[in-house]
Amino acid sequence: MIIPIDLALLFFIVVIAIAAITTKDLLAAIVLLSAYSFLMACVWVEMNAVDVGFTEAAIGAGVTTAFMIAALSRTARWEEK
Amino acid sequence: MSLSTEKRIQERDVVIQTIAKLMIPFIQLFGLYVMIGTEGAGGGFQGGTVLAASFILLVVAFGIDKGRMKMPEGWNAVFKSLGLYLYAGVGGLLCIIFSLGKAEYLNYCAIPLAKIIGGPATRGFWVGNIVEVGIGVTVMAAFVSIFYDLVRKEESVEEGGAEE
Amino acid sequence: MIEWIAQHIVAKYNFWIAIVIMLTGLYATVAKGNLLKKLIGLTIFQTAIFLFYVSLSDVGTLSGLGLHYGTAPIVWEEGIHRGYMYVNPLPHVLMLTGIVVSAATTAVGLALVVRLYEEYGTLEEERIMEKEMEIDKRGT
Amino acid sequence: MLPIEQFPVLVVAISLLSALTILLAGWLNKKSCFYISLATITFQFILSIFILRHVLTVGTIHYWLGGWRPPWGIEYVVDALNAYVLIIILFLSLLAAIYSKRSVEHEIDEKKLVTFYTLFQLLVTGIAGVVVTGDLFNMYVLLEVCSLAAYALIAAAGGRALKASYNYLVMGAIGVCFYLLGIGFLYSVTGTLNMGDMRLLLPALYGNKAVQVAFVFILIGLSIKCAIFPLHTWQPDAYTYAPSVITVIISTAMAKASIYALIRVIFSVFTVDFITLFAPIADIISWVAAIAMIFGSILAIAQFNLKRMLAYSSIANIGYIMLGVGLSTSTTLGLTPALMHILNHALMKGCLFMAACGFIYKADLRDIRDLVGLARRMPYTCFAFLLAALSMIGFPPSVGFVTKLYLIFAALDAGKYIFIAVIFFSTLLMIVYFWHVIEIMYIRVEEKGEKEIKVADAPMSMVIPGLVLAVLCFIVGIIWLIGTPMPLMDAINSGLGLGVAVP
Repeated sequence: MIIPIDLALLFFIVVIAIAAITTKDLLAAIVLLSAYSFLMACVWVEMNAVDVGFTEAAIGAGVTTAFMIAALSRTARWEEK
Repeated sequence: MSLSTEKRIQERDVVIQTIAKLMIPFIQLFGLYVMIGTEGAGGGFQGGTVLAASFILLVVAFGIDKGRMKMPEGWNAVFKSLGLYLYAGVGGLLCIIFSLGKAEYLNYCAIPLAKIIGGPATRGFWVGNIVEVGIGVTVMAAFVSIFYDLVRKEESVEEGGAEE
Repeated sequence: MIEWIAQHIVAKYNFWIAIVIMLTGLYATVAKGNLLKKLIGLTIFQTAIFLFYVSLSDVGTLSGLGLHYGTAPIVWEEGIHRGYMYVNPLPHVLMLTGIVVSAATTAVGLALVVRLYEEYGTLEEERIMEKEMEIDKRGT
Repeated sequence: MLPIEQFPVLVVAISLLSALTILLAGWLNKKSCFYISLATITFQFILSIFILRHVLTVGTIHYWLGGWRPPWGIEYVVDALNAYVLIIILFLSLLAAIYSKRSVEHEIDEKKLVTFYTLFQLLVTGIAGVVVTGDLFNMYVLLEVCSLAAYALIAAAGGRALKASYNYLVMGAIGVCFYLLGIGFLYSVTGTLNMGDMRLLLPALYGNKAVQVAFVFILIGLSIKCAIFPLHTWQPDAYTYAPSVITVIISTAMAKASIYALIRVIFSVFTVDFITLFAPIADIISWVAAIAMIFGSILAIAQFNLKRMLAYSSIANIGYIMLGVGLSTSTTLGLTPALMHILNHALMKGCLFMAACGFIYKADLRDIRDLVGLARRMPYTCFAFLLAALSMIGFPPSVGFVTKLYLIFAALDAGKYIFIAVIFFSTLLMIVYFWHVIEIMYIRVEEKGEKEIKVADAPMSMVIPGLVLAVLCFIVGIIWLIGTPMPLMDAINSGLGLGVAVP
């Protein structure tokens, strides 16, 4: 674990998590969620959890995002209020 | 936006289609490597997901109809079942049967496959890989079928919980 | 006081950040009105728990020169001879299962969201409640 | 290793294989799904009888998956408590499977039939797995397997069920996440996930803040799953709008499996010492249970929808079980009343829900006020409902009476007389709402005149399971009173270190 990289990544993760839940555009929220998952995968690789990292990159950032966008394509893009 | 409007996508995304064509074989090879390339246990989940991701990339790039041509939805059920048979049936129940009820479920040592094929005598090496393939196929089929269900325009069927 | 902060907050910053993310996700799950947003919050919440577990496994020792952390849990002979410390692989394996379970939960949730949209034409919880009330009134 | 010691894993593995066999066989022939599911559950039930016999005569079964010894591998442990709960949930699943034949044909789209039975079998797999496992993380995975199946199955009814299922999903996922977080804390201090191992390692760490926080997290997480009073909000909608057979199975087998998990964690991972000395939670549980008993009954009175009324009644009855859990530390009866009510409530509520869904099947009657004079049209279903309702009220010698009797004994023994008043008051409220239904069904006469009374009961496959449960309500009550199962109860109590009065 390299502490400066770890801190920087975690800082971005917190910012992105907050951005993902505050934005009104659901497509943007999903893309931010994907970025969140990808950065999380980076954190885990950097913490030496290599297998978890690349599973998260495949499932969290890849497949889940694809699912969400597929669902979004059949529903509404904008959040009300 | 919509994935089923294949025509629009085909007109627009030459770059994505070309890159997808280039990438998919390598992604699948990588998935297979993760699944059975290593000697240790584990990797079925991740390999299966990577394989599923390659199919999803195919659908995203070329549209749902092309995806259905490559992997019809009926196959998903078969793949799911066969994968799980490999995992629980061969890997598990055969252990119990081979050892006449002495060995435990999932105790791969009980299957004398390594002797028959003549691989290294490491613990459950060959059987482990077969089981990994089973898990991988199941996970791949489950994810692909969930994706098809989400994309499909007609009424959808709830899937999920097929992972173990 | 400074020592207490150093020991409980700075040295364990991973856990603190995990808890901040966890609460962010939980807030979205409970307070947001949009059904898809709730699922996004749920995913963030679950991933934060996985971060907590992976942080648990990341062992290290405090020596004179600073923190020394373990390497990836791949055991090779030379490494054993040189006395490398490797991180605890068990939480990693648990989290692999956790990630798959979380993806499956999200998938079922998304299927429900799509069906709800087909049924009610909206993703806002309040709108759905209003429409259900209307159906109830017409029914009785 | 004896062949019988393979049974705990077979209960889960064969069910899992069967689920996917259904998927494959349903591709060829849709009718076969039901028969495969029924055969599997029957087989599982037979296995569970053998397991109970083995546990009572020989002793606890320890099963190491893959031959890995406990602190490293996953262990399946079946002791008296597991065997008892396992047999209850598999019996109820068996009856629900028989019940499903006609009701599913009626309610579910034929295209979805194969998926429905696959998920049904996965639900049974998950429930059975939660009960036999001896590993905390494995329990998390299996809880999720059965929950995911349950979400999808509830949604299969369409319409209002979708929103109910979505709410259940969000609440359930949060609950399971809390549970996972709790295990994380426990793992961080002990370094093990095996229940038996943790029980040995924890006593030295009881004073540790992380352990106490973990206990609270796990308690809250599992309370959401069990729908204990303040955390029950998902439950009435889910029970009301789910397809009939799913209401029956989740209100009996799945609810009981969740409560089993709670009891297992409280008394087997943590011990009586912990909850009396370090986290004095017993009184809080008793009081929350008392509020649930009254609150659930009052809300049940206010309902017009029969299934919703029964759902609120379930909240009250979970209160009875939790009252038994809360009193268990301070009485010589130990956990006996709570364990009794796990069986008793499963029998009664299974029967009531089967009858209520029978009314919906035959005449689409959901509202209590529409049931006027139904006893003449559907005599057998109404008779089953009557017996179960009488049993719920506490008519001697039914199972409801036995539970109340033993709870009163326990409260007397513990010296907490206020709970006796609560039990009486809640019984009074139960009489109000069940008598209301019985009066409408049996006594009130239709205004149109009595000329066109035709006996048109639900199909046999739906009536017989209900009648079996209704008759069992009384037979089991007599068996409890004779005291035949008391050795089993004593074995469970002594295994958990209960039944000795703790000052």
